[in-house]
Amino acid sequence: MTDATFLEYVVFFSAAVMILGGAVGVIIMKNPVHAALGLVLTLFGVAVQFVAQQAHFLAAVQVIVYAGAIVVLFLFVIMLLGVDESMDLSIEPIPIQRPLAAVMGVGIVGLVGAAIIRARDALDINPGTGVANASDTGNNDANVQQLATNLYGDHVFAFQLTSVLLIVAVAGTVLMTRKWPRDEHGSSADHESSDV
Amino acid sequence: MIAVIEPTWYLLLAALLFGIGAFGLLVRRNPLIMFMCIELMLNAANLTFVALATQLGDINGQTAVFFVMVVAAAEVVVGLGIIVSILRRRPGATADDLAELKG
Amino acid sequence: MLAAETGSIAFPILTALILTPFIGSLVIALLPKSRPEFPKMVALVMSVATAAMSIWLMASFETADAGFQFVSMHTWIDAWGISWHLGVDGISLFLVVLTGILFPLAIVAVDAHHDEKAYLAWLLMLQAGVMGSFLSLDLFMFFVFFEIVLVPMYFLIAGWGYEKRVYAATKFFLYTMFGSAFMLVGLIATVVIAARDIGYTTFDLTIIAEEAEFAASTGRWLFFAFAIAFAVKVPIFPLHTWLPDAHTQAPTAGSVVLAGVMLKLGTYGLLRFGVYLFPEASYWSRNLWLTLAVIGIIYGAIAATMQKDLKRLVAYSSVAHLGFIVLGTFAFTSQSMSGGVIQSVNHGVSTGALFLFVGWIYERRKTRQIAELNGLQKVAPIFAAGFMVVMLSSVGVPGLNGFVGEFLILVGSFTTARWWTVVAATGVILAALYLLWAYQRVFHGEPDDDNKSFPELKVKEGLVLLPFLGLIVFMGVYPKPVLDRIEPSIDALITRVEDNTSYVQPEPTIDLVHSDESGEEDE
Amino acid sequence: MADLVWLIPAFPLAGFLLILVFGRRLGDPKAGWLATAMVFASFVVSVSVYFDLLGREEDERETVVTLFSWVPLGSLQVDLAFLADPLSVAMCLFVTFIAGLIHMFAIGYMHGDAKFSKFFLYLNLFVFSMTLLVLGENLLVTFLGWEGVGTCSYLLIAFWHTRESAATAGKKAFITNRVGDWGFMLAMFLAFGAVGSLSYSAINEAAEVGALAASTASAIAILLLVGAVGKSAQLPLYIWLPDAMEGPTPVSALIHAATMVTGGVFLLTRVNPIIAASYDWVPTTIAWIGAITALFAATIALAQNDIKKVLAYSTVSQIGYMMLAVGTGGYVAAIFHMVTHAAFKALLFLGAGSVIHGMNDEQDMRKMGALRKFMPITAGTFIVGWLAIAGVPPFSGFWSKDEVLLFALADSTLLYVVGIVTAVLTAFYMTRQVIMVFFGEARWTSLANDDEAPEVAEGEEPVETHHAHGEFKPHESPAIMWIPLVVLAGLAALAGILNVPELFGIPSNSSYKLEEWLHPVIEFGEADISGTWAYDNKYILVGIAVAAVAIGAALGWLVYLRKQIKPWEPSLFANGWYYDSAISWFMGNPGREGFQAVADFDATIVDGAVTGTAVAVKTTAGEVRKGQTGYVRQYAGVIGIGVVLLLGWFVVIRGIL
Repeated sequence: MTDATFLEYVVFFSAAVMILGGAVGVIIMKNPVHAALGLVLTLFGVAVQFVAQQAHFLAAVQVIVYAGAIVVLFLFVIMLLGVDESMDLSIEPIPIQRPLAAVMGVGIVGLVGAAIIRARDALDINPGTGVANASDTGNNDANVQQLATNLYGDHVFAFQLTSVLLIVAVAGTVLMTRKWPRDEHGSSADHESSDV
Repeated sequence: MIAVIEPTWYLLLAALLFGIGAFGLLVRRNPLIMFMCIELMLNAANLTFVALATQLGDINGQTAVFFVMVVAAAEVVVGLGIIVSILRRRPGATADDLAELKG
Repeated sequence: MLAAETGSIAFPILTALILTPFIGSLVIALLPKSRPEFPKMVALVMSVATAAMSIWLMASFETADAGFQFVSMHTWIDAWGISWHLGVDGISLFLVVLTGILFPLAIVAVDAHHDEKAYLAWLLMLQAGVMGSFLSLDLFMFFVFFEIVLVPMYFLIAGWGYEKRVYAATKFFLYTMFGSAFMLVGLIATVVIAARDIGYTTFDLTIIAEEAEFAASTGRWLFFAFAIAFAVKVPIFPLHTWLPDAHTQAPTAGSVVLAGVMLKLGTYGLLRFGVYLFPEASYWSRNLWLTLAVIGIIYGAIAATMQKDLKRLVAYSSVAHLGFIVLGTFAFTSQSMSGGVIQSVNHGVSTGALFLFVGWIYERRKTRQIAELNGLQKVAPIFAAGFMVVMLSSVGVPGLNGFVGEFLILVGSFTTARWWTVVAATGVILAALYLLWAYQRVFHGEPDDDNKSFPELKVKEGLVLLPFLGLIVFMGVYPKPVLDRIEPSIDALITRVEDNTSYVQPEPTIDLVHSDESGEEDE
Repeated sequence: MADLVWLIPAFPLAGFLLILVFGRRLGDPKAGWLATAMVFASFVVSVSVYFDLLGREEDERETVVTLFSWVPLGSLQVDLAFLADPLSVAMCLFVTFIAGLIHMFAIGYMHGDAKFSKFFLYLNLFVFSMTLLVLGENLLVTFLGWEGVGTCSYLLIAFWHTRESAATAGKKAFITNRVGDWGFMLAMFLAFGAVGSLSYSAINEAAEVGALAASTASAIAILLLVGAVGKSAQLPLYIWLPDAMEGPTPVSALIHAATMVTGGVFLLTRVNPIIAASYDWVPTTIAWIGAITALFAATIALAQNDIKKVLAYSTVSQIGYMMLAVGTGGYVAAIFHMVTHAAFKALLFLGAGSVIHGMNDEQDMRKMGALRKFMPITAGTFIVGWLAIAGVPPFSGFWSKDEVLLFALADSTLLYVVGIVTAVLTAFYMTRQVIMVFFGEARWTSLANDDEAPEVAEGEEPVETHHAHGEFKPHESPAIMWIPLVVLAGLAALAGILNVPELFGIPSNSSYKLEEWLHPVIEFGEADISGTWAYDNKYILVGIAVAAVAIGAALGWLVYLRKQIKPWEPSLFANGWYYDSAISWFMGNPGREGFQAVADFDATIVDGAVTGTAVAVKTTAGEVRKGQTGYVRQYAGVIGIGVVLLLGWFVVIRGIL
């Protein structure tokens, strides 16, 4: 294993700053639109980290699906519902919620971090050669090809299922968000629920 | 053979990202932002997948990330759909207002 | 104990006995709602077919054979040693026949007041479950059937019962489940522990009984795990309080079946899975059971006396009658145990008929309160006469069926459990007290305005009643065919107890009997 | 012919079944004639069986007819079998004959009743049960009949069930009998445990050869005595019998006189070897129960005003004599008195029935009087019955009562004194009854408007008393009713010849016929009194007995006809020593409260434990429920804390990874 170059450290840390900065932005921005932009920042950072690890395909998907589609979806919903006004973050209706959250956040990071650091030696093994990458093979499509082989070979059934999942999700959402005639269904639903 | 930053760094980064996401999930009341926090946590997981896939030389790690993304996409679609339905009926609702299951 | 294969019989009669009502239930459930006349037809056809098969079963039963007959054995889950293992012996035979006969009568006797389709489907499901419980020779299968029974009964009580039906149904279900939980634990423990002796895992009752050796302490724990479930089902004092509620609130057919056969699951279970599987433990704990049984007899009778609700009164009388059966079971003599089995059948017939009458009274008067009924004998003499015969059977008047069982139980118990029997015999007095008093209040006297127009017994009701009355008289006058079939199996069971304990069944101390009077006696 | 003994119960059973099916179609009076014919057919069979046995050697007068195996199970083998021997045939003869006459009487008495055929249905079932009782070859068949007659008496006493008092009386009879049956059943269990059989031959043989321990025999005898006390209405279980007067009169006659109440005496006679094998105190107990009951019931009879109640207590008293005889070893005397009593008491009851019938259902003797002019046949026959029961020679009661007293004296002077006092009382109260009903002035007119005559009799006044008021004339009963009376009067007068002693120059070849006949059955248990002072001085005893009757009758005459002595009818006697009301009070108050306490205990404690558990679960759940705030974020927080704790467990404590 060759030592990482300076450039790689630069890439890593700048991406890390993007990621964490975006994440912090998500949780502290009062305006949901700003939070969504923070999310974009994080997602791009993650994509950078993927590229740095030669996972080109995932990086592309990350940008297209996540940063592109999903965040746009978020923004659409925000705009659609008009919930883009700021919220007062200084009030917390559940009294112990914030200390609880702090304990949890610190606890998870601390404990997982401690575990990672303690396990550092165990992880510090020779990188496997199982993952093909462009620089080693000279084949720019190596990652995509390998992923494709794996996806359509070992996991083809799961892959098929994901398509079903997506269709069901889309169809379900369409049904769910459709505006039903309010009178009968609303009242009958209420009636039933009170019955039960 | 390329030069690689130690996976430990990635893992620590992912842990931090996850922690921030989890913290955000607990403190924010806007359901949309809670959703975003979940995305953050998913990304943290993805990051560890990719890092360890590279480290262990197993392409299955990346495949898993692919599936996570698909599921995340589906989840966002459904989740946002639910949020839309709820907010349409009760504009301005926060997660704390949705306490019908109170015992 | 596995009987010689009755190879000549190819038709799997026992399986058919379970499947016929089960299929009937499914068919009814799937029938379209637009044809309301079909469900009753299907239910009748299926239950009458079951009844016919059960009678055929009795007719072709080998009288002198103590072992299981008509055995049907198919491996189901090989890895756990679970099999579809059915068999019938003298202990279960008449309970099976009773189950077969009682259901069509209950179906004919009373109509559901709403949603007949679901009602009949549940009833047939119940029959399948009860049949399965009586026929299973596999612990797992038995447990499954034993629990299946609860579901239709729950829905029957909750769906077609009276004022407090939901309370009663829930109480019934939870109480019985409470007992069953112990049995499930005991059952699994039995199988696991038995597997050490046998060498492989099996739920087969006969194999476990024959090949497994339980240490005394282990066996006792396991026995009690089973016994609690059965004690709830019987019910034995003080685990009986679900019964009055369930009986009172259940629809008439439900009460008939509940009293007629479901309570017998408890007494049958005590014999088959208590005494047969754990002879040492059951003999060791006999004093406890005898005491509880005697308390049940007296206590149930006294509580029955003071009931204001006619149906509740009959329900408490069941507690007393079932006490006799438990007394007989744990007295471990040929007479008492056989008496217990025959009393199970007799109680099913007479109490079943009593519940029919109470149901008919309710249909006519919309009340079960004794205080609101009077003088019915004047306006409905045939109705009253039918009730009288059934009541006398329940009181235990000789010549009717109730006496044979009670007498055998008491005469058998007297040799091994003298003082218990002396006290239990007073239950006979109390039985007369509460039933006659109730009869007087309901049927005697001058009818008031509400009761003046009480309708006489209908033809349909009379036809339903005839088999009951026939059985009541026949079993009282000529119980020999029944006793002959029960006795070998009971004797085998007693031999098993004797083999596993220090117990020896006492014989009469003097033998002065002339040969012509007791040809079958051999000492 | 003895093999056809099963026909004796078969005829009434056939009658029962026929009336059951065709009763309504036959109607009034054909159903009655059918029933009567069946009972007389039984009597004919009994007679032929009797002659069959008579023609045999004394040792061979026993035939067992087994119909089928009834309850066969292991060592317990009980057959439905009949035993035709001198005792059972003797019983059958008088039971079927007197029952036949009572049936006949009932045709007239029940004429016009809406449930005419049902009455004969019950009557035939009763006779069937009674014949089973006496013919049973083993205890269980006897018990079948025993309970059968109990059930029938319940049905018959409560025949007019719309009357509250009748329904209660029926129930009371059944339950009191059941108390006795409890003893009977335990006796059977004990006998089976000891002998391994329930058949009389086995049990009696065991007792005779001494194989039965005295303690076991005593226990069996005492338990059978409990049964007999219940059935034969002795202290302390006699209470059902006076109330049983609520039934129609033929029922009273059937139950009291001829049949059911004698069942206990019959049973003890049947098992006389067991009594003989018991400790000495067992027969003594039996004798004293009989003697005390006889005296006790006689005192009560002194002060009754209901015509049937007097006879009811008189019956209790007379059965007491029979028990006294059984206890003193005079089994023949007991059976002898049973037979004569059956005749004269049936006569008296039917006579009373005839009076009641003629008086339009009036039963109060204070509203009668001078009836001999209006119903001469009834009066004549009733007077014969009076003479018989009082013990006036040569009427039948004289012979049998003397026989009983003879055995009593042979056993104990005290018993004899009690017996004689009872005899005086018997003569007195019977005289009182005859005078009140048939002599003196006619009070039914004078009392016509006096509705509220003080009710001292313990039972309730019959509902239909209003018929007795106003304008009416008592009338003689129809022939169908008085013919049985005349026949019974003949019997009551002459039945003494069955067992006359060798006194007054009666030739020895015609004396003690009954004893001769019964000898094979009772030879083991019968006391041998020859050589006692009593045996040697029979003339003196006869004198004392006749004097007793004379004193009693004279007193009655003085008090009630001549009115020279003020009547002495203390309320203690009129109310039956308050024994019945004490028991009723006990059952109604502490007994009922105790039962209610048990029922409440069940509802509150036993069921309360169950519902209590449910309530406890519900309460706990209600508390735990509050933890479910409904806030998603809080749930997530709790999950997060859980994750941290798990991580802490793995990383810090377990130290893995």
